[in-house]
Amino acid sequence: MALSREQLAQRVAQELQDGYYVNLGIGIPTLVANFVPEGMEVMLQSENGLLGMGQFPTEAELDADLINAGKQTVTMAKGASIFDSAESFAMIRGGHVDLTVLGAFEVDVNGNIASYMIPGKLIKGMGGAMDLVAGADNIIVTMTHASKHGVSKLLSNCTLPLTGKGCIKKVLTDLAFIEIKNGKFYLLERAPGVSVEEIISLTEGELVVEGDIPEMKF
Amino acid sequence: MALSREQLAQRVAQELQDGYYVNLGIGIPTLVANFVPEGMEVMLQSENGLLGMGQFPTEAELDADLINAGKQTVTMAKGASIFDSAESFAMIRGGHVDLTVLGAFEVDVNGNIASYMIPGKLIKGMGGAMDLVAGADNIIVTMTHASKHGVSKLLSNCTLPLTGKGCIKKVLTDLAFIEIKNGKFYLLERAPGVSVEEIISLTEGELVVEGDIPEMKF
Amino acid sequence: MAGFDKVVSSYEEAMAGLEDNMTVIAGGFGLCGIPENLISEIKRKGTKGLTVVSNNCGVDDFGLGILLPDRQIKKIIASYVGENAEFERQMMNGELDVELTPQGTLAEKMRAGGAGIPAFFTATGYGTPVAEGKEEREFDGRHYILEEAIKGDFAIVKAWKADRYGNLVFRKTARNFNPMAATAGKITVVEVEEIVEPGELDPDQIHTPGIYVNRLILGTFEKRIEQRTVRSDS
Amino acid sequence: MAGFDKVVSSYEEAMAGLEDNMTVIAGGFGLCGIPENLISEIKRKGTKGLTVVSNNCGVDDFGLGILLPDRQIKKIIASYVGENAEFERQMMNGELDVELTPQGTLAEKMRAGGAGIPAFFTATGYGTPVAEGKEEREFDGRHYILEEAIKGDFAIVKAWKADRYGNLVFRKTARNFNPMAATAGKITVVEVEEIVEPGELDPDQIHTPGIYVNRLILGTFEKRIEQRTVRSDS
Repeated sequence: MALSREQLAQRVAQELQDGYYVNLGIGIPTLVANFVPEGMEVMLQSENGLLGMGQFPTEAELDADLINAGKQTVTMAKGASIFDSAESFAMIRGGHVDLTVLGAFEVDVNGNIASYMIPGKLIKGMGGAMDLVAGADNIIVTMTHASKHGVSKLLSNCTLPLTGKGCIKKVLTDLAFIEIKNGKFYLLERAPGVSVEEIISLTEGELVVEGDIPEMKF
Repeated sequence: MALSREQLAQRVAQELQDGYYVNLGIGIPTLVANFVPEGMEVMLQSENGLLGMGQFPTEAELDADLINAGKQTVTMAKGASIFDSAESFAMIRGGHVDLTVLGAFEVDVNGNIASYMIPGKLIKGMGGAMDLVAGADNIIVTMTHASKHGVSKLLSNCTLPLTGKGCIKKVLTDLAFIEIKNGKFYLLERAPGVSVEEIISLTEGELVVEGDIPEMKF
Repeated sequence: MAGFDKVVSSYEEAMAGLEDNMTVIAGGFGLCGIPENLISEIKRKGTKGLTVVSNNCGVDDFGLGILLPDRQIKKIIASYVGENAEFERQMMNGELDVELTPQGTLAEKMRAGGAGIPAFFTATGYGTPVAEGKEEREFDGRHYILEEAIKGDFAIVKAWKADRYGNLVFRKTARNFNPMAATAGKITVVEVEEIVEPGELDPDQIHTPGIYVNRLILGTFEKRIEQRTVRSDS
Repeated sequence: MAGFDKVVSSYEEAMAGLEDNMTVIAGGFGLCGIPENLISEIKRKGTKGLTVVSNNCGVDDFGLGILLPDRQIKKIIASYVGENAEFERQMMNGELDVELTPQGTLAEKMRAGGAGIPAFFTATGYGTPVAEGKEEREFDGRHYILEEAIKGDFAIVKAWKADRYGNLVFRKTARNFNPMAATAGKITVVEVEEIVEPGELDPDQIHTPGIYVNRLILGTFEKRIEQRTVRSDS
C-alpha cells in the first residue's frame, strides 16, 4: 500500500534528531511537525523570518503580523526569535539548518530537483525553494513516486526546469525511501506491502537494489 | 599664518548642513564636532557601530561597553542607534553617510590618498579608512600642506601605499582649501595671511589658480 | 532638530517625486508587513511603467495587486506570484514582465544594493533557469552564480514604531523584507503605526537606523490576513 | 529540552576540541566586547599555530595580546594592530604573519562566511595594496575588487545576555563584530554576563538567533577600558 500523507510525514519524522533546526516546506512536509517523537525537541524555521514556529493560533491569539512561509497565521514556540529575510536566508544558505524537507515534481539520479514550475501551466515562482536546496546539506524530498497515470517522477534526467542541481541525496516517496549517489538511485526501504518489483517498474532512473529491502517501520 | 588645528576644524564645520550624518576620523576631524554652527544638528557616525555619538562621559556615566572608533569612552546622543560592524560598513560603503572627514599623509592630483602606512615605519593597519574613502561621495581630507622640512604632501603621485584611488575631491590643509578635478588641484581659498605664492611653492602637484583667491572666513 | 525630523503629514507628500518608469522596492511578505497605504497612494497618483521589486505582488484587491488593473506595473522582480488572477492573466499575455528571483537571493540583492556591494556569488539557482546569462564560478569545489545588487528610486516600507528621526522597530514576521528595502531606496519612505520622540526607543533595539529613512508617515492599517488558520481553543 | 540547551559549565568544556593550527574568529573591537575569558582559556590550553581573525589583537597584557608571548598565533587577519609592542616586534621580525584587511571588508567577509556567500565585490581597497592578487571588475563605471568569505573552525563571542537556547543580546558598542563572528564558526562558543530561561527574551529583540550558537558559558568580565576619556561633571 502506498503511504498516506500522514505516513510520509511519520517516516520523515524518524530522521529527526533532538536539537535539530528544521525547515519544513508547504504540504506534506508541514505535517512532519505532528510526528516529532516523544521527548525530542526540534525547532522549526520559517524562511519569512521566524525560528521557533509554534502551532496555529487560537482565535484569541490570531495576529496578522505573525505568519509562516505558507502565509498561514502561526504562533511562536518558547525561545523563538524573529529576524529579517536576509538573515533568514543567511541561515539557510550558510548551512545552519540541520534538516530541510520539501516536495518536488521530479528528481533524478544526479540529485537534480524540479519543483517550482511547469512551463505554460504553473508559473508561480520558486519562493525560497532554490535557496533551501542549495543551502542545506541534509534534505529529504517527499513526493509521490509516479503520477496517477503511472508516469515515474524518479528520472534519469529531470524534464522540468530545475530548482537545484546535484543537491538531493534522500527521497521519500509514497512507495520507497531512496538514496541518491554515484548517479543512481539506491533503494533503502519500501512502503509496507509494496513490492520491490512495483518500485522498479515505477522508477525510470537507474535503481540499484542491493540485498533484501526492508519494509518501513512505523 | 597657517591654520591651527582648531581653525582647520572650524573651516570644515562650515561645510556641514543641517541633518547631515557625518563620520569624523581620529585627530583634527574629531574636533569638527566642537564647531557645529548654532541651530544646526548633525549626527555623528562611529564605524564601530554607533550612529548618534554624544560627548565624552562624566565619571558617573563611564561605560566600558560604549566607545567610539578611536576606542575612547563616549556617550550616546538623543535618537542614537547601535548596530553591528557589518551594518555599520553597509551604511558607509553604501554611501549613506553625508560627509566623511579624515586625515592623510599625502593626496595627489588624481584624488588618490595615502593615509595608513609608512613602509618600514608605521604599519598599524587601515582600520575603517579604506571603506570610508571608497564608500563616501563627500569627503574632506584635513592635513598639513607640507612637512616640517617643507616637503609638499599635495603631489603629482602619492609615494606611499594608497588608502584609496581616485576618491578625494576636497582637501583642507593648514594653508589652503583645494578641490581636485581633471587631474589637477584647484585653489579655492587660502588661509588668512597666507599668500598664493607660498601655497604654489609648497604644492608639488599641478595647482590651478584662477582669478583672485579669497581668504577663508571664520 | 528639524534636520533629522523625517515626519511628513500626508501620503501625497510621502510619495512626492515618484515618476513614471521608476523602480520601487517594497517590503512585505505576502500581505504581512506591506506598506499598504503607500501602495494605495501610488494607485491614486496613477504612476505608470513602474518596475516593482517585492517578494510577492499582493492579491487581486489588496497590496501591490491593486496596481495591476491600471497597468501601473511594467515589470516585477519577485520570488512568488501566485494567488492573483489578474497578475497571471497579464503575465501569460506578456503584458507584464516577470523576473522570478529566489527569495534569499532577492533579500540579499536588496541588502547588497543598500550596502555598496555591487554583486555577490551564491549557490542558489546554479544549474537552474535563474542562472541563465549569469557568470558561474567554483569555490572550494562548489558551484556558484554571480548575482547583482538591486537599488530603487524609491523604497516603500512598513514598520511598527519609529521615532521622529526615522529609527525603526518592526513587529514579529512583519519585519521580513522591510529592513533591506529600507536600505536600498534613493528615497526611502516608511509608514508606521506609532511615532515616538527621539530617545524613547532603546538604541540597542532599533532594527533600522534612521540614516536610511527619508520620510516617515503615521498610518492606519487594515492588515489583511491571507491564510487565516486557527486551532480550537481547547 | 536538552537538545537546545547550549549551556556548558566550564571554560575547558567551552573550548574543547580546539587544536593546533585551527582558525579562530573572535568578536570585539579594541578591548570592547572581547571574549576575554575564552581567550584566557586558549592561553591556558597552550594551543599553537592559530590563525586568528579579529579586528584588533588586544594589548600586551589583555585580550588576544596574551596569546603572543607563547607564540600561539601564527597568523592574524585584522584591520588595525597598533597599541601592542610584542605584536610589532613579532611582525617586524617576520615571526607573525599579518594580513591587514579593511574593517568593513573584514566584517563583510565574516558575514559572508556565515551566510553561504563565498565572495563579493567591494570598492574598498581598489587600487591599494589590499587589491593585490584580487580580481578587479567594473560595475556601472566604478571599480571593485573581489573579496572572499572567511570561516573559522571556532568562533569566540562575547554577548551580554542569552537564554539557554543560545539566543543572544548584545549591549551598546560591545556588539561590533560579535554577531558576524557568531555566524562564521563551525563551532561557535559564546560567553555572557547573564543567562535566562527560554521565553524570557523578546523574540523581536534577539540580535543573534540560537541556531548559530553551539556552546554558551556564564562568565565574569574585567572589561578593561583602552582610552578612558571623561569630561568634568559640570
